[in-house]
Amino acid sequence: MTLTSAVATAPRRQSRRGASFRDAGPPVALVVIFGIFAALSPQFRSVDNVQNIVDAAAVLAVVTSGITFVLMMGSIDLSAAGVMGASALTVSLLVANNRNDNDYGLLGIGAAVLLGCAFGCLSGLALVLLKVPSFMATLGVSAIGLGVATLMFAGVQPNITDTMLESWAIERFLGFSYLAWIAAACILVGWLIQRYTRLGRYAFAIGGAEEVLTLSGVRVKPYKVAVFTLAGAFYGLGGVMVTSQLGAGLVQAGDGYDFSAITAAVVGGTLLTGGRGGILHSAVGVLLVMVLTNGLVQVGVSPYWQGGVEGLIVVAAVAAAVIPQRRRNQVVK
Amino acid sequence: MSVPALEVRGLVKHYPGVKALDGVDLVVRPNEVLGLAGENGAGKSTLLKALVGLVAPDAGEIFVRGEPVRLRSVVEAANHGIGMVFQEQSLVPNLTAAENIVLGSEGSAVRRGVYRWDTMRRLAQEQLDKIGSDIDPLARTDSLSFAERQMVEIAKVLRIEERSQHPPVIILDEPTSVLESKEIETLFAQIRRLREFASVVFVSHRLDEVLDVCDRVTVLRGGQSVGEVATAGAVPGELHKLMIGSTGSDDHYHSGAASLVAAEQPRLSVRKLSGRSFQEVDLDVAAGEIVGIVGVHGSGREDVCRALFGAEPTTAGEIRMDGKKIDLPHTRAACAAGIGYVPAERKIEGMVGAMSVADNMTLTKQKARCTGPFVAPKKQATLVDRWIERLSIRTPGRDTAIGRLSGGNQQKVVLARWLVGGDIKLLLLDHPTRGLDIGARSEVYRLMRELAGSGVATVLLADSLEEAIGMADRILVMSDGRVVAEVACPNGGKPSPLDLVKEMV
Amino acid sequence: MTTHVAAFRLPVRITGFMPLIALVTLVAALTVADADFLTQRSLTAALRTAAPLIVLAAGATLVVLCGGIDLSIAALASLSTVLLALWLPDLGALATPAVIAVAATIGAVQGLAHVLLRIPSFIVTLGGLSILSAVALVVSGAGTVRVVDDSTVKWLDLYLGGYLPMSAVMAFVVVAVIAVVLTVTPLKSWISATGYSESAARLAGTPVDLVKVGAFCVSGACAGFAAVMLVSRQFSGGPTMADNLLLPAVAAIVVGGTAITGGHGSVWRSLAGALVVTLLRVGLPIVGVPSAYEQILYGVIIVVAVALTLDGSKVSIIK
Amino acid sequence: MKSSATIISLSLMAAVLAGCTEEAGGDNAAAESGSCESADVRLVGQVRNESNPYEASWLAGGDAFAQSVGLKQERLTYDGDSTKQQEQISQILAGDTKCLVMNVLPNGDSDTAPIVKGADSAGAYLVTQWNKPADLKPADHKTWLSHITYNGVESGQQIGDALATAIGGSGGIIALQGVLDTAAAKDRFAGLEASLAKNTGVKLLDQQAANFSRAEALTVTKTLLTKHGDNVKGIWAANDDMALGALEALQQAGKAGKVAVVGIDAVPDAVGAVQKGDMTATVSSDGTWQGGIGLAIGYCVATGKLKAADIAADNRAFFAKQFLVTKDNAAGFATPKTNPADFECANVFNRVAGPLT
Repeated sequence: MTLTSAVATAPRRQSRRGASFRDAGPPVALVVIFGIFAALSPQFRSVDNVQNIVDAAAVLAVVTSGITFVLMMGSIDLSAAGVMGASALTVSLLVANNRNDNDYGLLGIGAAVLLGCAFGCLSGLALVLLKVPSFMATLGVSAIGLGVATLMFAGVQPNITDTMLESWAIERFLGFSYLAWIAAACILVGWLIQRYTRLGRYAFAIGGAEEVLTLSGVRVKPYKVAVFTLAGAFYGLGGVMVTSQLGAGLVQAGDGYDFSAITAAVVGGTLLTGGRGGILHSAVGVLLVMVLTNGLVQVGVSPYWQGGVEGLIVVAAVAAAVIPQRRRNQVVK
Repeated sequence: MSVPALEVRGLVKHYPGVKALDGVDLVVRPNEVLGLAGENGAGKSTLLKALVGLVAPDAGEIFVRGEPVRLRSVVEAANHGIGMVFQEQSLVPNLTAAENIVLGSEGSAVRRGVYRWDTMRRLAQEQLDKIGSDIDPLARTDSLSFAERQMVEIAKVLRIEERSQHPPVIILDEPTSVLESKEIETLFAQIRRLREFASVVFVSHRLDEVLDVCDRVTVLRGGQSVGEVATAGAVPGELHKLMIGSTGSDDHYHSGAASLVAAEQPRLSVRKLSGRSFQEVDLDVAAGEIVGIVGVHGSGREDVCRALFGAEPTTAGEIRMDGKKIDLPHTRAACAAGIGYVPAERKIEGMVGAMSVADNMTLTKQKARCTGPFVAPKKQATLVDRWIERLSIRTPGRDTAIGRLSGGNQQKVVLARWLVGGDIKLLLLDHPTRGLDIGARSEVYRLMRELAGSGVATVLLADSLEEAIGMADRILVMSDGRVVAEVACPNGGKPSPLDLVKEMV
Repeated sequence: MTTHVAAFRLPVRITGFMPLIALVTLVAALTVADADFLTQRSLTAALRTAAPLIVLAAGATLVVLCGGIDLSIAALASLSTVLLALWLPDLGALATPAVIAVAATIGAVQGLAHVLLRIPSFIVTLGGLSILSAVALVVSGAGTVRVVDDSTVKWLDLYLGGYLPMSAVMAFVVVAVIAVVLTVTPLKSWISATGYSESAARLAGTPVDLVKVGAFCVSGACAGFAAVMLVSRQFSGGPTMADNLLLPAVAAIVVGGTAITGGHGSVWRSLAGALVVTLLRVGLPIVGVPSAYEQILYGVIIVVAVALTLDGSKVSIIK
Repeated sequence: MKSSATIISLSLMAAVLAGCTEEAGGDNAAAESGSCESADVRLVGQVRNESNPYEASWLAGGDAFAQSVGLKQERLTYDGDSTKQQEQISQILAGDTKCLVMNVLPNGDSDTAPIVKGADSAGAYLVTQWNKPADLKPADHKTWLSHITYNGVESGQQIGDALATAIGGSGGIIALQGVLDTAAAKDRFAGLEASLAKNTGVKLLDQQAANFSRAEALTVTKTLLTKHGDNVKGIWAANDDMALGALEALQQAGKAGKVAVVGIDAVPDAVGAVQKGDMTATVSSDGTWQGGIGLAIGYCVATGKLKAADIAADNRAFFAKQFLVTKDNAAGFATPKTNPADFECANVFNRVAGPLT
C-alpha cells in the first residue's frame, strides 16, 4: 500500500534531500498553540510552567519513542499499558521497597527494562511466527502484562524507598528534572538508532516497502521482532519512570499511555501506514499534546470539556497538517 | 569455447494444473547479452525466478561457471553472482539511493549494525560510476524520476560483482516497458557497457529491442526452449514465428480496419485546460478517432489524461462532450458521462487483484448486472461469460481472482469493465499494452480498432512511438505541459518516429 | 452461514469455518474446566450478554472492510445510552429510532471528516471518541440517567419462547440484514474494492467516498442500537457505560478473521468473533480462573484465536 | 441468500408463535429464607480489580469471613468495566443460585438496578455497597438484603474541615475530583462545598478531575501548583490514591510539608503518611470489613440464623460508621484486620451509623 501511494501519487517530488515542507506542519502547530495559550494565560508562559510541561512530557516522550519505531514499520503497538504495569511492579519489588528486602538499585531497573524487552519480543514473535496482526498481538501481550503485574502486586502496594530512583523525579539539573533528561537521552538514542543503525533504517524501510527488502535478500522477520523488542525496552523504562514519579509500583502505571503515545506520534507526523516520520517528529508531537493538556487546565477550561476540546484540536492539527498534501486520488486509510 | 557463465539444463517446474517449465535449457556465455523471448505464459518469469532463487525447480540443474549450484534464496543467487532487476521496480521509496544500492549487502558500510554513511555513499557512488550515472547517492529514492530509479536498480544489481568476486550475470526483466525512447537509449548504452565485464540476460516484449541490444536470443515456448537465434541479420518476424509457432500477422496494428472519422462535431472537445502540470491544453477527439499523445516523462500527458477522467484537479479551461459542457469533480462524474480510463499501473490502479473477474468487470457499470438495486446473479453470469468469450479472456472461470490471470487477460478484463455498460463514448488509455506480450498486444489493438469502428473516441498514451504511430489517426506532441505540435497520422501517410522525436525535444 | 455467504463467490475453505471452530473449541474447553458451564441457562445468559457486542462489532466491521477503523463506537454507544434515557420520558417509543438516527448521523459526520479532510480514520475516530465522551458527560450532568418507564425498550430484554434472548435475536437480525443487503447489492463489491485497493476502486468510478461515509454511518447506527440494548438491560444510561466495549469489539472483528487492512472478511465472521470474545470475558472468571491468570489467559487465547482464524492466503503482508 | 432469508423468517415466525417471556426458562425457584445447609452456601465477592490496595483488602476480608465458616469465597473482578460486571453477574446467576450469596461493589449507580433485578428473579442473596440510585430501595425487594455505603458528604466535609484547620482557617486550596459520573465523587465534593461554606476563610482556587488515579493526580497537581503558585495552602483529594499522587507532586515541586493534603479511604500508604505527618487526614471506610460484612449478612440469612423479614428497615440501606484518621489515632488503622466478632449474625448491623438519607 505504501509503495502504491508513494509511486502512484508522488512520482516527482520537489525536495530531494533533508526536511521537506511536509515536515513543517507539526512544529508550526506547536508554536501556534503555544502562542495562543501564552497569550491567554500569564501563568502558562511562566518558566515554572514550561518546566512543568517538559517534566510531565518525560514519560510520554519515552513511550512514544518506542512506539514510533513500530509505527514506522507500519505496525501498531497497544502493549504499552500492560508492559509498563509489569515493569513498574518489577522495579518496585527489586529496588529498596516496603514489601521485601531487595535493594538491587540499577540492577533492578535493568531487570524491569529487560522484562519490557521480553514482552516486546513476545509481540514480535506472535506477529512473525503466528502471523497475528500487530494490533491484536500487542493487545494480547498487554493483557498478559497486566496479568503478570497483578500477580506481582498481590494485594499490597509496593512503595519504593530507593533514594536514587526517587531522586529521578525530584532532583533537577539545569531546571529540568532528571526524568526529563532521561527522556531527552532516550530521544537522542532513538534518533541515533533511527539514523545510524541498520535496525532503525530497516524499520523505516519495512514501512516503505517490505516486499522489496525480501527481494533484496534481507530477512525481515528478525528485524521486526527486534523493533518490537526495542519498543518494549522503552516501555519498560517508561514503567520505571512512572514508578519513580509516583513513588510506588502501580499495575495501572501505563494506563492510557498506549493511545496517547500513538496520538502524539501521529500528531507529530508519523504515518500509521509506516515509512514516514520518526523520533524527532514524535518528540514534537509529544510536546504538542502536553502543551494542549496543560494549556487547557491553565486557561481554565471545564474538566468536563477538556477531553473533547483536546480531541477536537488534535483532529484539527492533523487536518491542518495534511491540507497542503491533499490530492485527488489519494489513499487515506 | 569458454565455460558458460550460467547454464540451465532440463529445468522443470509444476504449478497446480500447469507445467510452467518443461525441461528448459539455457546457456549464458561470459560477456554476452542474451535475449530471452517468449509470449506470456511461455515460462520466462518462472525461469528467471528460478535463476535468482525465488522458485525451487522440481527437476533439472543450474550450473554457474561449470559448477552445479542450488539456489535457495536471492542471497544465495547473489553470492553466486546472479542478480536481477525486477519488472516492477524493487526499490524502497523512502530510503536513499545509496541505501537501496547496498541493501542486503551493506558490507563495510554497516559495521556491527551501525551505519557509516560516508562509506555507504562511497560504495554507492562506485556502483553508480560503473554505469556513468550522476545521481546523488543520498537523494531519497522517491524524489528520483522513473528512469533515474531504473539506473539505481541496475547499480544495485551490480553490487553482486563485489559479492561474488566473479563477473556477474545480470538479469533484466522487462526493463524498457516503462521507459521513454531516450531513456531506453541510455539503458542500452549501459547494457553494452555491462557486457565489458558481465553477462546480461535481457527480457523484453519488444522484439526490435531484443534484436538491437542482444548478441543471441533464446526463445521459450510452452516451458521449453524452442530455438536460438543469432541476432546479426535476424528480423523480428523470424523471432515472432518461433515464439508463437507460426508466422505472426504482418499487420500488427490492424491498420486495415476502417477507422471512421466523423467530421462534424467532435465527441470530446477540450479548450485551454490547465492543471498542476499542464497548461492551456486544446484537444479534440471525434467519435471513432484514435488520438495519440506523445511526450517524454514530465510532459504532463498522464495528468491531462487523468484530468479528463476527473482524477486530477484542473484550474482553468473547459471540457465538452458532444458539445455539452461537463464538470468532472470526481471520477464518478466522468463514468456517468461515458468516459472510461485504463490506468498505466494496472496492478495497483487498474484492478483489484483479490476480487474475481466478474466483480472487476462489473465494478463500474453495476447497472449491467443488476435488476433494480439488486445484483442478479444470473444476469451477471451471462454478461460476464459473454464478455469473457467475446474478448477471448483465458480464465478458469468468472469467479477466479483476477490477480491469478496473466497480464494480457487482466488488461482485457479491465477494458471489458468499460464496455459491459454499452454506453462508453470516450476511452482514455494510459499505456494499455504495458507489460503485455505480442499476442496480447495484438488482441488489445484489435479491440481498440473494433471500438473505434463502433464510434468510441479514444485517447491513447502509447507504450512506444511506434505504437502511437501504428494506432493513432492523429498525434499530439506534448512538452513541458503544453501541446507543442499536432501530426496527422492517416493510413498510408504515417510519419516516422524521427519526425515525432524532432517535435518532442 | 459463514460458509454460505462465502460460497457465493469463493470455494469453500477450511479457513471460512475457523471462527466457528474456535468458538466450539472454547465452549468445549470451558465445559471441561467447569461442567456446569454447558447448561441451557448459562448459554442463554452468554448469548444475551454478547448481543450488544455483536451489534457494535458488526457495524464497525463495515468500516474495517473499507480499510479504516472506527474507535468511536463505544463512546458513541455511551452517549446514545444517555440520550435514550433522557428522551424516553418525552418521546416514548420514538426515542429508540431517534437515538439510532442521531448515532447514525454522528457516524456519518465522522465519515465525512475522514473523506473530506483526508485525515486517517484512526485519528478522526480517536478525536471523536474524546469529543463524544465529553458531550456525554456534559449532557448527562456527569451522572447516571435512570429510566423509570422502560416499557418501550423492555421488549429487547425479553426471551423468545422462554429461551432465546430477544436482544440476541435482534443482534442476529442486524447481522443478517447487513450481510444480505451487502450480498444482493453492488455494495459488497464496492466495499471490498475500497478495502483491497482504494485507488483502483476510485479509478473504476466506485463511489469510494460515499461508501466510506455510508460505512461510518452504519457503524454509528449500530452503536446506537447497541445502546438501546444496553439501556433495556441496565434500566439507565451512563456517560461511560459502553466505553469498555471498544477493544472487545475490535478484538471480535479480528478474531472473526476479518483482515484489519480491509477488503477481506464479513459480518458473519464478526458474529462468531463476538461470541468468542464474550465467552473469554465471561467464561474464564466464571469457571474459576483467578483475576490475574484470567488476563494472561485472555491475552494468550485471543492471540492464538487470531492466528487460527486469519486467512493468511488473503493477506500478503501482515503488519 | 435464499436460505438466510428463510432462516430469518422462520425465527420471526417462531417469535410470534412462542410469544415472549420475561425470564429465561429453566428452574430458578427462589430460595426460601433459611433453608440452606452451611456447606451448600456459595459465597461470591465482586469488586473492580485486585490491583489496588483498597479492593484487595476487600477481597481479603471476604476470604477471612469465608474461612471462618469453612467456605471459600469466589473472587470476581471486572476491571472497572460496567458491561463486564453485568456479564459476570448474569453468568453467575445462570448457574446454581439456590444458596448463592453475593457481596457486590457495583461499578456505578446505573449498574445496581440490573444486578438487583437479576438476583431477585434468581433468588440469590445480595448485598451491594457504595453505589445505588436513590430511588432503588432494598426494602422493596426480597433477596436484596442490604445496601451499605458511607456518607460521602460527611467524609468530604470532615476532611475539608480538617484541612481548614491545618491551614489555619484561611488560604487557598485546590480540589482533586474523582471520576465525575460517580456518586462518591459528587457526594464528597458536596461535602467539601459544605465545609467551605462553614470555613469562609478558605478559598477554592481550582478543581480538576483526576479520576481517582494517582498518576493523573500527580500531573494535575503539578499543573495547578504552577498555575496558582504559593497561593495553594492545601489540597483536598476525593480519595487517598489522588492524595498520594498530590504528595508526590508536592515533593517534586519542592513543596513537601508546606502544603496540607487530605484524602479519603485510609489505604495503608495514606495512613502511613498521616502517621508521618505528610498527610493531614483521611477517612477510614475499612475495606476488610466491607468485604466480610456483605457475605456475613447473606450467609446469616441463607442459613436461617437471620430472617430477611426481621431486618429493621433502617438496616436495609445504611451508612456505615466511618472514622476520621488523623495523626493522633492513625496507629490504630495502620494494619487492617478483621474482627471475627463483627461478622457474627447478631453483630452484623453493629456499624450502622444511620439510615440512608
